[in-house]
Amino acid sequence: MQFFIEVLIGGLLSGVMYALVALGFVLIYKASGVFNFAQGAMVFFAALSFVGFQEVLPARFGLEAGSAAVFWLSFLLAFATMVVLGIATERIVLRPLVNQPPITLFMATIGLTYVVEGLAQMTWGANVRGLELGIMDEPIAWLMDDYGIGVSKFDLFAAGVAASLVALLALLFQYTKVGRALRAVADDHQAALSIGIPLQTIWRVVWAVAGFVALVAGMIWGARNGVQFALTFTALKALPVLILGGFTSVPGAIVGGLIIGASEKLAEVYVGPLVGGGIEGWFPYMLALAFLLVRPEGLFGERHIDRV
Amino acid sequence: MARQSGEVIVDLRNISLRFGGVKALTDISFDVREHEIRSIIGPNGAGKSSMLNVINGVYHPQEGQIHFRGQLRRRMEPHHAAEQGIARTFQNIALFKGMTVLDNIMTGRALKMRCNFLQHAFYWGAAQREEAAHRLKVEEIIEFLEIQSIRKTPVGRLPYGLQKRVELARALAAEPHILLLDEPMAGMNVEEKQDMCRFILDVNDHYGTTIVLIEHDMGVVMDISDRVVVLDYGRKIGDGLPDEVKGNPEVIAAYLGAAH
Amino acid sequence: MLYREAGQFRTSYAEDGRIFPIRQDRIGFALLLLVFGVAVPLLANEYWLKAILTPVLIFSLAAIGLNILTGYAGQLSLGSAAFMAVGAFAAYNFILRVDGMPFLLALALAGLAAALVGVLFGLPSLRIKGFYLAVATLAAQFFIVWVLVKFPWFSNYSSSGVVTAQEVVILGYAFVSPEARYVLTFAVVAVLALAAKNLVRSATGRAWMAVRDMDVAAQVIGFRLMRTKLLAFAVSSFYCGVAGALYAYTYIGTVEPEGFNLDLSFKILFMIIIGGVGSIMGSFLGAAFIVLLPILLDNLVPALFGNALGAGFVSNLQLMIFGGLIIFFLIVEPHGLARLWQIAKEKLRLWPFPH
Amino acid sequence: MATTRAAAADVASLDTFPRLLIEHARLRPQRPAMREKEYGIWQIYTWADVAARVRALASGLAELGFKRGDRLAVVGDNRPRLYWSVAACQCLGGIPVMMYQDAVAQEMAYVMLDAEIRFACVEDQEQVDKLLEIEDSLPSLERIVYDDPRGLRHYNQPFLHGMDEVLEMGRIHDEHHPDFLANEIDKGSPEDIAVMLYTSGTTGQPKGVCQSHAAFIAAARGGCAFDRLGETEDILSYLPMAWVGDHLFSYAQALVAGFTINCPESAETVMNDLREIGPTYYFAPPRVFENLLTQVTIRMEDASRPKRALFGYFMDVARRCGADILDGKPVSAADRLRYALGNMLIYGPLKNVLGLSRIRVAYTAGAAIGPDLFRFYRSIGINLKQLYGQTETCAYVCLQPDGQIRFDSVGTPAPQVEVKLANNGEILVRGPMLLKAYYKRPQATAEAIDAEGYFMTGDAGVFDSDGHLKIIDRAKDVGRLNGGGLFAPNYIENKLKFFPYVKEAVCFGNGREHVTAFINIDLEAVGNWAERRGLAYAGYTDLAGQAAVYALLKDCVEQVNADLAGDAAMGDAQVRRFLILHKELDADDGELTRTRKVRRNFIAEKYAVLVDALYAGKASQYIETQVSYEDGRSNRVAAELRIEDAQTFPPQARAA
Repeated sequence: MQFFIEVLIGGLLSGVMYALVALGFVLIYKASGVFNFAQGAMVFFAALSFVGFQEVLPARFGLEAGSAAVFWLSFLLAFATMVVLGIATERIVLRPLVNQPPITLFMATIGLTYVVEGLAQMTWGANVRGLELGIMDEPIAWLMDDYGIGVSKFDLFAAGVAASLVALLALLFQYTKVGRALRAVADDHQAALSIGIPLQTIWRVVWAVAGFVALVAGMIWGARNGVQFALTFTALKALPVLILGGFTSVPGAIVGGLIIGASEKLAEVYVGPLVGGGIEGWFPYMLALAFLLVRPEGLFGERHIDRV
Repeated sequence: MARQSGEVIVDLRNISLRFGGVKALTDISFDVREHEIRSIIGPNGAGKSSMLNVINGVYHPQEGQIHFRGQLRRRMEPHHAAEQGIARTFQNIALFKGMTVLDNIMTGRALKMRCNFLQHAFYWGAAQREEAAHRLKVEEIIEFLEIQSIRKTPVGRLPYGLQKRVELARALAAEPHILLLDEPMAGMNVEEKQDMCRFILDVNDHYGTTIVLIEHDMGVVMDISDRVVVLDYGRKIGDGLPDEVKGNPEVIAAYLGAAH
Repeated sequence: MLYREAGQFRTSYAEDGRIFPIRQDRIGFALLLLVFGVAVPLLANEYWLKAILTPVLIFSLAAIGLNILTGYAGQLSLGSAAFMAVGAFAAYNFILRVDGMPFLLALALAGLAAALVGVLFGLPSLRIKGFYLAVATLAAQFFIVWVLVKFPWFSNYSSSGVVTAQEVVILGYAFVSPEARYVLTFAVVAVLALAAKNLVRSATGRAWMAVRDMDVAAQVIGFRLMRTKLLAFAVSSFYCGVAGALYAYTYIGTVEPEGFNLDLSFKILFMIIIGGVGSIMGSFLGAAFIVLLPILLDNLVPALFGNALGAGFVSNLQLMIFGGLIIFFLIVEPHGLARLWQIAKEKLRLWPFPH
Repeated sequence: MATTRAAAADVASLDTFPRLLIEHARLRPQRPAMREKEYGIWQIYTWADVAARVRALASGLAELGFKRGDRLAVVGDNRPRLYWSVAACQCLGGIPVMMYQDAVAQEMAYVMLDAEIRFACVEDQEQVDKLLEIEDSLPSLERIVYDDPRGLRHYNQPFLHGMDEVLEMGRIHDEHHPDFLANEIDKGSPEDIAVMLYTSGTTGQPKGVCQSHAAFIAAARGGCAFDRLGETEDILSYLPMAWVGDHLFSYAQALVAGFTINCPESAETVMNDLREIGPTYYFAPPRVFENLLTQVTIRMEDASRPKRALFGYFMDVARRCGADILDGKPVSAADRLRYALGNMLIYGPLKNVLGLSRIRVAYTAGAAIGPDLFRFYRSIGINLKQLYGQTETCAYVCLQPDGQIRFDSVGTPAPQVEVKLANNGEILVRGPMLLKAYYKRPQATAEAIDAEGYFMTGDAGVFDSDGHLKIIDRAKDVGRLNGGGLFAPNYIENKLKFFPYVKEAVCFGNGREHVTAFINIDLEAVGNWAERRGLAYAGYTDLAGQAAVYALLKDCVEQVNADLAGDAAMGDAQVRRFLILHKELDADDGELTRTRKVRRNFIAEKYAVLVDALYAGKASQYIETQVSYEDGRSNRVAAELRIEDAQTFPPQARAA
């Protein structure tokens, strides 16, 4: 039982990180109807930029390596890079494709994935780098001691960051002008346009925010697994979460992430050995698929009626 | 040239349809007789299109019965309706945009084609003969609707009025017993409307097709319909010959009195 | 300019429904077949046959498969490579485990096996559409590769999961030389491409396109969505499966499941986007483009910039160019090279008039 | 070889159209006699098919009571089944009466009454409706047979028959009386009247021209031999069946030579169908060639600059040597090379796009063709020639022989035709192709044919030194100015009409001091010209009244004047004053004939105020006119028309 809880908690915590990536998808999807396959590449690019600046700043400008100044400056620079990338994407890819079928936009983001990946590695090199956030990936002592349940500090920290980010975004959506405009756009593009909401501005904002989310996700994932090309696969992890939670729902992304995270770990531990292990790669997809067959609109999605 | 109306072929009894909590149709009953032109009129949102969708199985009413040629019809899918000889056109043109006029109309023959995909892959013998035989049928319709000059044009390039005509052609290609037309003249100029009217009458006359028609242009409706049913807010408020409906005070209040 | 169509009138529907209704096109196509079927194997060197022409043909076949599903039936799939894997390993096992299994039969059975798996993974398409479905096909991609890796039976318990394709023998003739393998590939691809063209110009193809363009209207006309979509999945997977088997047998010889990864699926997707979604000819153009581009870059970049930039630079540049081209084509010409070719042809037919 | 010659000899001895048809069915049963674009493809009827169907149709008509000598009205577009009905009628010794399908009911009533029609074969509901409208006034009309049953299901008049029904009746009749039709055909004589064609005539009511089998066969044989037409020719039949040209080219010559006639799908698809068929033998009035050239010009204007330059360069080459190469005249090797290159890059593709690549012989007639227009087609290698003929002569008087092409003549007298000029310049012709008589008009017949058997064409002409006939005008229109100078209005009008901006022109001057003209601008050409100059205009009337347009047209008129000044006979007849009409001349308003010739006297009467204003020296004149549209609606158009003076040039001294 302890073991089960340990696995469950571990799964839920990693689920939070899936949710974090999924959040980036949801943001962009809600605002522009684009399923941004490049989100994974953006995570990679953001993390790589962050560690890249961390290396460059001391080497070129003589700042003290590892200092808080370097950390925050790198963070800001990486964020700025993501904003530029987001705006460029909006201008170069999305605007010319406006009013195209969603599937076309989706394929365009696959193209974007390649561009971003190539750009990232061309700029920063393809070496695997470590990323240090100063939090150890070790069990929390009292939990371990008192209850015998191993929960990683780092995971908890990551969950905390993700939770605050979600809360921040929720506030942003609810109480700012941009947030209200964003929700209006998500409801009905035409109507939003007709009451004078500048779609393109909204899109830029959203892409910038998605860049920020990618940066945070990239830092956390990078700190855990190293900053490397494999980070792009985080996007693939997040896709089943989206199917489960629905593309348009922030709570859906979170709940979906938790479900996927927990069930994936549980399946790996309890089912994996029966079939030779390594099932994380596809289990979330199968779960999501099975779920879709029952509820095609996802957990929190709205049922769609064809008007003819 | 009075048309001969025959037996009742579609009998709708106490139909109610809801989407979630929204009532689209409430307790509607009317019938359609063989060979007649039956119009459904009513203001926007009266449930006219929903009515057609119920008849050809796109929507499934929660209450009520549909009798088709005297037989009670269970829940059925659109393709079952097609198999029973019900074809339709749509309010917003639903042509296959990536295909030519000819191919669009050929799809209307789908139910009558028997060859399987393996035969198609070889495109030999039976498959080729079948294709040619159905092409001939389609060409007859093309001539009937006078669209010879555009047969190889992708439908997306056609003006609106012609697209409507192609959609009618596609529906006709199925040789339907019942043709449901959802605002076939919407958005047309006077000349195009006249043409379309003539085609509808010709279809009714030449093929003996029963026609259920939704149309906003009252002049057209009164001219070509045998009987008219009037809906308002999902309820039936009138039913009868065009002249009777015209004189019905409730109808006048709900619809004809409005600026039309 | 080269067309002389006046006087080429059709007196039967068979003539009117030909793949190439214009005589000049028929002549041109016959020449093309002659060049690639006869002249090339006689004249081309080994490098070209082995490293360029054979893979182009094989990828064309896979692209045709994906095009049937995505371009004609409108169901986006990101798992083509997995179906190739099914084909490759099915062929391997049929030949391995059935004595005297003729190669061509094994090829067909490999296709059928892939078709079966394709239908299975096509089932969700009945409930879900668009990129929900695309994501579902990712499940196929990951699951199939995982199965092939995890169950060593498929690779005949080879230690690394790598299998080596058996020698190809048809009617006692062993296809060993690059020329022979190329000719075999060419023949198989030509026949299957013709069959695909026949399918898409017949009632089957119209059903697919109807479902693609407007599924509600298709249903009202009487098409059964389930049958139509699943048939598309089956036929598409069949083509991918045969392509996978050819990939193993006439191209690289040794394959492992992980070779059929998501990257390869994307590559095939790129082929149809660049070549032309909904075009058989586009599948060939796209495959040729995607195979040739890296080779061109490999040769061009060092020539232009010297070797200083290194291999990593070239491969990253290649990524960016691929991605950029995809975006470019989606924006500028969503119907790809095939449409460009068609426009050029229309211009030629109307020459000297501009339109 | 021997058999073909024998066969040819056989055909030559066949002297009626039904016998010709049967011979073709025997000789070349599987060759296509007719094609019709129907249901999206070209349906083929072989000679055997046609013979069988004509046989059935004839038997069916006989069953319905059609008798030797009866007249059968044939009304409709060029459809194979209407051509069959002509042949079927001839088999029975009846007389087909060809009628214009776009005539209104009243016009039809006149012909139907005049020809005492008993039977009518019509195309479709439209024609049936017209006949039913006038049925009460046609006591002789007994049966109507229609081809296309569409919309006619509920017409229950007992005298209406579908052609399918008649064909079926015929087949049954044929089974019971297998020798009937052969006997009927045997009874036929070459001197029987084969067809009646109504001349629209510039004045008076139309007259029925009775042509015998012998006449039309002679004309057709002459033409086929002249141009060596064989069974492999393809012709597109798109001009009205009631017009003598179509009857000669599509019916008589096809039956003589055994070639294929091709019927287009519908009026809108003619150009496309032309392109598909790619005829080898083609006839079109100058108007059609003119429209084609206008299209070419307009479409090329949208082309990119290098392409336009290329086009311009090779059109220059063609202008320089194209016609000479076609005529087999000596041309330098360099030019030949350039022309060959041009043929590959421009002329060949151009002809292909227009559907003219396979043309061996093309004719134009009916009106004068502009030299530039004529030269254009010949220069790109289309063997376009002119001919001269009339309904009364089976459209067969003069033909231009290959290699001897003049831009301003209509060629030499055709085989078996004698041509001479009367003192007043009127062209007189004699030969086997002359009409037998005007139907029921012995007086008119006697007036038209003189004692020596010459038919008076009513046209004035001159022979040039090589024996080529040059048409000046209608003989009766040729008048004199008060000063004594020759005034041939048509001649001047044609010169004006050769400018693309001028659609129609009407000149006045007989018995006057000088010549004046009405001009109709070509809305498309002038409209384009105006657009290029950024001139705004609202419709024809507005455009016609603009000063810039007047200046443009004045320039045209003055060029014609300069041209006329150089002509010995016509130097005095230069246009002094002109105006641009506020409306387009229209057949529906009676201003043009159905073949679109101007009815000068009618116009002079209708617009008398304008003529008076021209001669009174006024600077402008107010006019208000009724315009009627195709659908029967009408409208009034009013305008204040400017009148412009044009410069004239001193005529060259008349040659002694």
